[in-house]
Amino acid sequence: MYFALTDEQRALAETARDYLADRFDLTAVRAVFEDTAGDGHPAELWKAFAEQGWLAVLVPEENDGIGLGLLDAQVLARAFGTGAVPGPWLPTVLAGEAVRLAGSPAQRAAVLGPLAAGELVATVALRAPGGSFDQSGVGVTADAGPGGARLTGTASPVEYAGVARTAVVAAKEPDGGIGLYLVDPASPSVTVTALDTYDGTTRLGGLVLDGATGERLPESNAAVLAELNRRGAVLTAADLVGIARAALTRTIEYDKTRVQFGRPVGGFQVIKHTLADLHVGVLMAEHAVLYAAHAVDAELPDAELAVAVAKAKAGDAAQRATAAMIQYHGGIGYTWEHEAHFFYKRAKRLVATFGDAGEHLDRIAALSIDA
Amino acid sequence: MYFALTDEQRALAETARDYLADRFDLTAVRAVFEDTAGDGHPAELWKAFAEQGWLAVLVPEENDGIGLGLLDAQVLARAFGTGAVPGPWLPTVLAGEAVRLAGSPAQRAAVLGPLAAGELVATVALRAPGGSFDQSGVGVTADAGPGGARLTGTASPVEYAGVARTAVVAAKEPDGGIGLYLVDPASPSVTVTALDTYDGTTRLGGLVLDGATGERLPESNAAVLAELNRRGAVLTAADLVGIARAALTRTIEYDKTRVQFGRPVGGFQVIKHTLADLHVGVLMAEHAVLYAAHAVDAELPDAELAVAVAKAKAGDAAQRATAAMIQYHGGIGYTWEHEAHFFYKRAKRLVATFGDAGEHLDRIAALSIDA
Amino acid sequence: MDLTFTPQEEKFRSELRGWLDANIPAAWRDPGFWRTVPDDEGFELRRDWERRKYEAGYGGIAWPTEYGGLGGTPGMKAIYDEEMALARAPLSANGLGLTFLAPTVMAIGTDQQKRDIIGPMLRNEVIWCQGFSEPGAGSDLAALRTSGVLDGDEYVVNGQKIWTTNAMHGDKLFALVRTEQGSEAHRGISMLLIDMHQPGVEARPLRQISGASEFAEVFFTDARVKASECLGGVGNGWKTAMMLLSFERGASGISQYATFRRGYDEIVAAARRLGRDTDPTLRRELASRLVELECLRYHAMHVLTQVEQGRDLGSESSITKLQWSEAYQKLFETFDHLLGLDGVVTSPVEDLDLASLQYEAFWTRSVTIWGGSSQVQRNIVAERVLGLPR
Amino acid sequence: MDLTFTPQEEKFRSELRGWLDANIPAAWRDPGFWRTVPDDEGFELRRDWERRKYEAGYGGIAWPTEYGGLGGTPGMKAIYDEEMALARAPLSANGLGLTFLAPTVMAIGTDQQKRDIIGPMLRNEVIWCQGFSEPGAGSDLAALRTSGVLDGDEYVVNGQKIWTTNAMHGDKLFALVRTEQGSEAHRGISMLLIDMHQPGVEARPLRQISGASEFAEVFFTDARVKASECLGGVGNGWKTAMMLLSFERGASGISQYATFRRGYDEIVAAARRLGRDTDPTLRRELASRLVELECLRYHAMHVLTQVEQGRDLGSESSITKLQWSEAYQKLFETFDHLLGLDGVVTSPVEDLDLASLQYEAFWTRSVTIWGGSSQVQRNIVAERVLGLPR
Repeated sequence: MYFALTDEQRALAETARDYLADRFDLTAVRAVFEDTAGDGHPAELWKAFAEQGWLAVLVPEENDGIGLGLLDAQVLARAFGTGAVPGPWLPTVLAGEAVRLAGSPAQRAAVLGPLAAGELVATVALRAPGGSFDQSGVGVTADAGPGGARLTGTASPVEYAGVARTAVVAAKEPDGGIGLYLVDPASPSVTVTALDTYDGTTRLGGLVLDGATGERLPESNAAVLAELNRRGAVLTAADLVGIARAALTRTIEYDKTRVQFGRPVGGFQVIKHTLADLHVGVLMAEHAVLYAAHAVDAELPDAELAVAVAKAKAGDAAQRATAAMIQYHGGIGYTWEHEAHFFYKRAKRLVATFGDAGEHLDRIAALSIDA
Repeated sequence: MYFALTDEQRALAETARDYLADRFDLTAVRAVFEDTAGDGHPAELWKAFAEQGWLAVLVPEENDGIGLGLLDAQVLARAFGTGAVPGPWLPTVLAGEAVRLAGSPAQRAAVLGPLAAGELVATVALRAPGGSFDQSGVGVTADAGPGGARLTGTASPVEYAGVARTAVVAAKEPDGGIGLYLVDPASPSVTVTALDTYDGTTRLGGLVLDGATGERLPESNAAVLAELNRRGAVLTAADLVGIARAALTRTIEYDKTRVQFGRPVGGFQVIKHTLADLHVGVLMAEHAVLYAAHAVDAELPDAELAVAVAKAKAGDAAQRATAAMIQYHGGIGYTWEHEAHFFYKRAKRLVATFGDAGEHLDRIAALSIDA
Repeated sequence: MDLTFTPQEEKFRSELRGWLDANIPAAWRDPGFWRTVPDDEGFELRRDWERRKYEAGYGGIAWPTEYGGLGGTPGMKAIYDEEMALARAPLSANGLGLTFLAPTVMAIGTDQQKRDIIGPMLRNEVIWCQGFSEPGAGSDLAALRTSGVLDGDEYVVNGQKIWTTNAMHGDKLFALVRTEQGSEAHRGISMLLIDMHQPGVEARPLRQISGASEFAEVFFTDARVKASECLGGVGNGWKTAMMLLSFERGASGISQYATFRRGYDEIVAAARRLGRDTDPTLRRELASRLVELECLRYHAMHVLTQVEQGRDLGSESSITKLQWSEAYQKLFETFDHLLGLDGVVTSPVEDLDLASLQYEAFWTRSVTIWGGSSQVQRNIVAERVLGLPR
Repeated sequence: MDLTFTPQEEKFRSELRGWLDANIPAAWRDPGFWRTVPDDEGFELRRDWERRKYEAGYGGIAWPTEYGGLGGTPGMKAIYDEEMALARAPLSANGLGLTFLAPTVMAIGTDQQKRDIIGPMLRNEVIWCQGFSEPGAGSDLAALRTSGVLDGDEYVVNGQKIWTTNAMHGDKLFALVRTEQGSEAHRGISMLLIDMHQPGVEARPLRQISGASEFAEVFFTDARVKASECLGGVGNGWKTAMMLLSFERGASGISQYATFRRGYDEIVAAARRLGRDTDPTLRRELASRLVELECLRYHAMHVLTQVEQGRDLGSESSITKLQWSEAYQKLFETFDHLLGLDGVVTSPVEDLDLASLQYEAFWTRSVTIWGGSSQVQRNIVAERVLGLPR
């Protein structure tokens, strides 16, 4: 029994944390956060991601990647949550996963190498407004046209739609199935709209496709879409856990020193108990993300359940911890100048990304009640 | 604007409270609670109920009653909750309401006078196992037979089915409507089964009707059933509010004197804040029950909403307050010898009586979202 | 039980409603309006509108007529609060002055102060700010350190206040200042009435997580105030502040109810637009929020009754604050749940603009902090209402 | 990450499971069985069964062989805990002795104590009870007042203990007694090993809200105990108790998980029988409970890993206790919600007997009180794990 990160994984976590603390701390995050007109994609940071191998982590060695698993990737996602780090890491990595899982050898060679090297920013476009993160939520249809498939419909919100050079678009196919397609967002039959969001640590856009050309990933189907959504959920849960732990740790540190009524506010029993409960919740969420990532890697029979548990629990922990960060910093945590809102807003967005609590609880119910 | 009990209503509350404190305190409750084989219907207490006019409160003056409203009746229900008082007051009063609302003059004369005088214990049988407190939950059907309607089906749990001499049974009729019928539980085509329950402050039974004769209340229909369920919900909510306040007050008193770590446990901030939140919740529930009772009496346009709000809120307040009563008495509140479990168990039962939280929230949603 | 208002009160309501209908510009009814107007311009609009309202006879509803008020009943004040919320009237430009300072001046001000302060405030000639909180004195107000040193017949004030509403537009500030040097806790404090138009007073806007700036910081650097500009007597500042804050108790929550109830409907409408209003769990969650809002309404009637009966409300205002602030915050948590990922962007689909609701969602994170945090309110309820040990 | 057990550990599991299959009577698998058996008889069944289990080689799984244990790995202990729960094996008749007293004796007992205590305990010849809590010393254990006064080579013990498990069947009691008269708090306390079969010791069952009596009160009236029957040295009782309680830390929560997970399925089955398993809101509520149970399972793997790695678990047991007790209690609140009014009676419809689940629902109200209340556990986590001020 070894339920923990390996020494290598721990080292990876430390490297990421140290790099971000040194080179892309919250001051750098703030610059991106406040530059709402900017693309939210600092070039230096991306270069470092490539150099550190953080884009290659899930890319197979045969495609010039490192070929590690989701457990390793979640180490990075967690570090990015801890640092509220902007940039298209998650959508790029997931687009890579789509190609790895369902692409032809030629597609894999064309996409994965550049992606691992930091030369290709990509994204995934898997649901329409109002939809859920499954087959039913897909808002694009694919029709056979002259010279290949034509895609029509909407996907939104899409992370970093404005900078991605390739988008993996999920589409309903004439036979009722699902396919994944490589689409060039710059093509004339694709309209990319920047969408305003409160979370300045990302950039979101809408894709409207009007008969756009799509290159099908030949092995793609509904199961691959589900697999992709699961992996997205695990990495999002890891980011949330990173946020939650950062929010809690920062609040504890502040409350140890902030004095009111002649003593540190962290000495008041109500605050102590709230922070203790939060710690238990965050710890459980950390466990759940570790387990889910491993369950997907090892194809354990309860992987689907584990992913839903991890996403639901991580979202809950992050929302509570970031709300508490504001409340238990007193007024200062409510100001723009303080960092609390980076974490609060990022958590608020990610809680609903790759399935909100309701979707995951419904899945857990189906697996445990109807089985 | 006068949102409060009148002096008369306050006096009624005090009389009831004083009487119960003097003549039927928790020692007397315990005797009934522990005598699980007994009928849970102390004769002396019932006699007093009659003498005090507590059975006549809703009976019109023309039927030898006092002819007051639900606002007055809830004063009594609240006192009975405060004292965890056993006995078939609620089912008897509600059976009277059914007859008052839908009975013929002859039926009213036959039932209401004796009921007000304490000579008739009655009950209501309005839903089947698994059902909700509305039309859909009725588990008895009425067919026209020789000499009148024949009722077949199940109603359960029915309060004091074992001592009631008359039961008002809701039944689905051949035309798809609903009728209310007076049924004699002692008739051979009715089987009354005593049902085991953890709440010793009441007695419950199941009714199985196999072609039983029922005397129809001529004005009854689905709307009257709904009205009856509303009145049941308001009086149950009042009982719950009485329970909640009693549980909270007793816990506060205990925690002011119980010393741990050199000071009263009621001085620990976590306990103070929990009790403060409970107080706010119980107070709001008290308001909500007052408003709902008045809204029904005055036929305010939001009466249906108000009843659902009151039942949902009172149930929530009572459950929290009684659970806290156990937790914040420490171990002693978990013992049989302590009174906490009377309140806890009574609340647990009543939370689900006349509609659980889910039912009432669904109604609120329908009224406020779909309207 | 009688939940009706008197015929006179209903007449007042109907006239007021008519006046509001005629005088609130249609544009103002758009929930997004005030965020589209630059801050300064918005404040001037509010100041001007409020002056007109006063001239129409709707200033100081429950104040005695001798102070320029209407001499109305508590019921009229509740009706006024409710109608203003229903009409989406903007927040008062002089709210803290009207709610807190004016009744305190009426109660304990000198004749000169009564003349100097109340009339000009009613006419919005002087906008008042409150200077209580400091960076080191939030929940623990008595830890304040802003100092006032007597120099001739003037105090020289140094220090900093924070969370000052309207400070960018304020004319004067009623501030708690430590006038007895070396004093501690609630001793040695005075309430000084400081002119903000002087070199020694600088206000800097404080941006919030929503991006807006309702509050500001105020810095005092050798600011000067006449010794006579002290309310309630030198060294009595704590007592004066407690009296001042007690006037919050008249506020029953009816204005919040009217506002939040409309928010509920707006949230439902947004969810419906995205087909999320049929989710059974979210419907129940919404219903739970309405339960708390309706309880707030009943509670407002209870408070109004107590006021009309002349009863001592004690620490009732802490209960009101807890109920409205927690219910409000949870309502907007439900907004997040209802909208899901689509609530993350301002306009998830055409013709749906969530900006106002998103803004309000962030605002709700502050309401459990300011005006006495939920933790402070629970302490008050536990100790003063339930009698639990300190 | 490697969530498998070693081949040896899996072999152990398979053998143990086979033995349990063959040796646990079918009747015991009925959730209601133990409530139908009279208390005394049930205890004798458990005592006898545990003796057979010991004789089959399943006593003291992780204990050193020199003490009659199996010398097994932490993984084997976890497997044992899980399999016992899965097989519905009855609770140990000597649980507090085996879990707490035995390892303490191994660590600091005299040679004589090791000989006298461990073997007879393993063979169930002596049933041990724990005498810590008193009516005035619950969460605040150091407030205990039971006194022991030296009289020759014996202590004369007077006072009262409460919440003593198995006291009606116990032979000896390891009790905290104030042996230094006039001492306060955690000073002057000794852990005495008191024979319960003497006139000065009387146990009275303590009935709980569920109607059952897991606990008892124990009264001492001039009870006598040899001075040599003191564990850890006179006056060292507090230190000894802290060491003793630290052995809870081996318990990872896996046994609770297995038990609660089965409870979840039983609740679902009951709801299905009444057609209440399709309510969308209740399904989500159930799913939320499963989230916490699964987290408990992951946490158990985490704790086991820490133990295998020889890491100091610190105050981890408080986290485990909070997680399992709160999740367990909430699971049964959901049982109430799911069953609605039908959950109020023991048998709402034919062939559905809710008695066991109802009993368990009441039991869950106690788990946040005993063994350190949730409030005490949160204090420990806040102070010892998070480093917040006392």
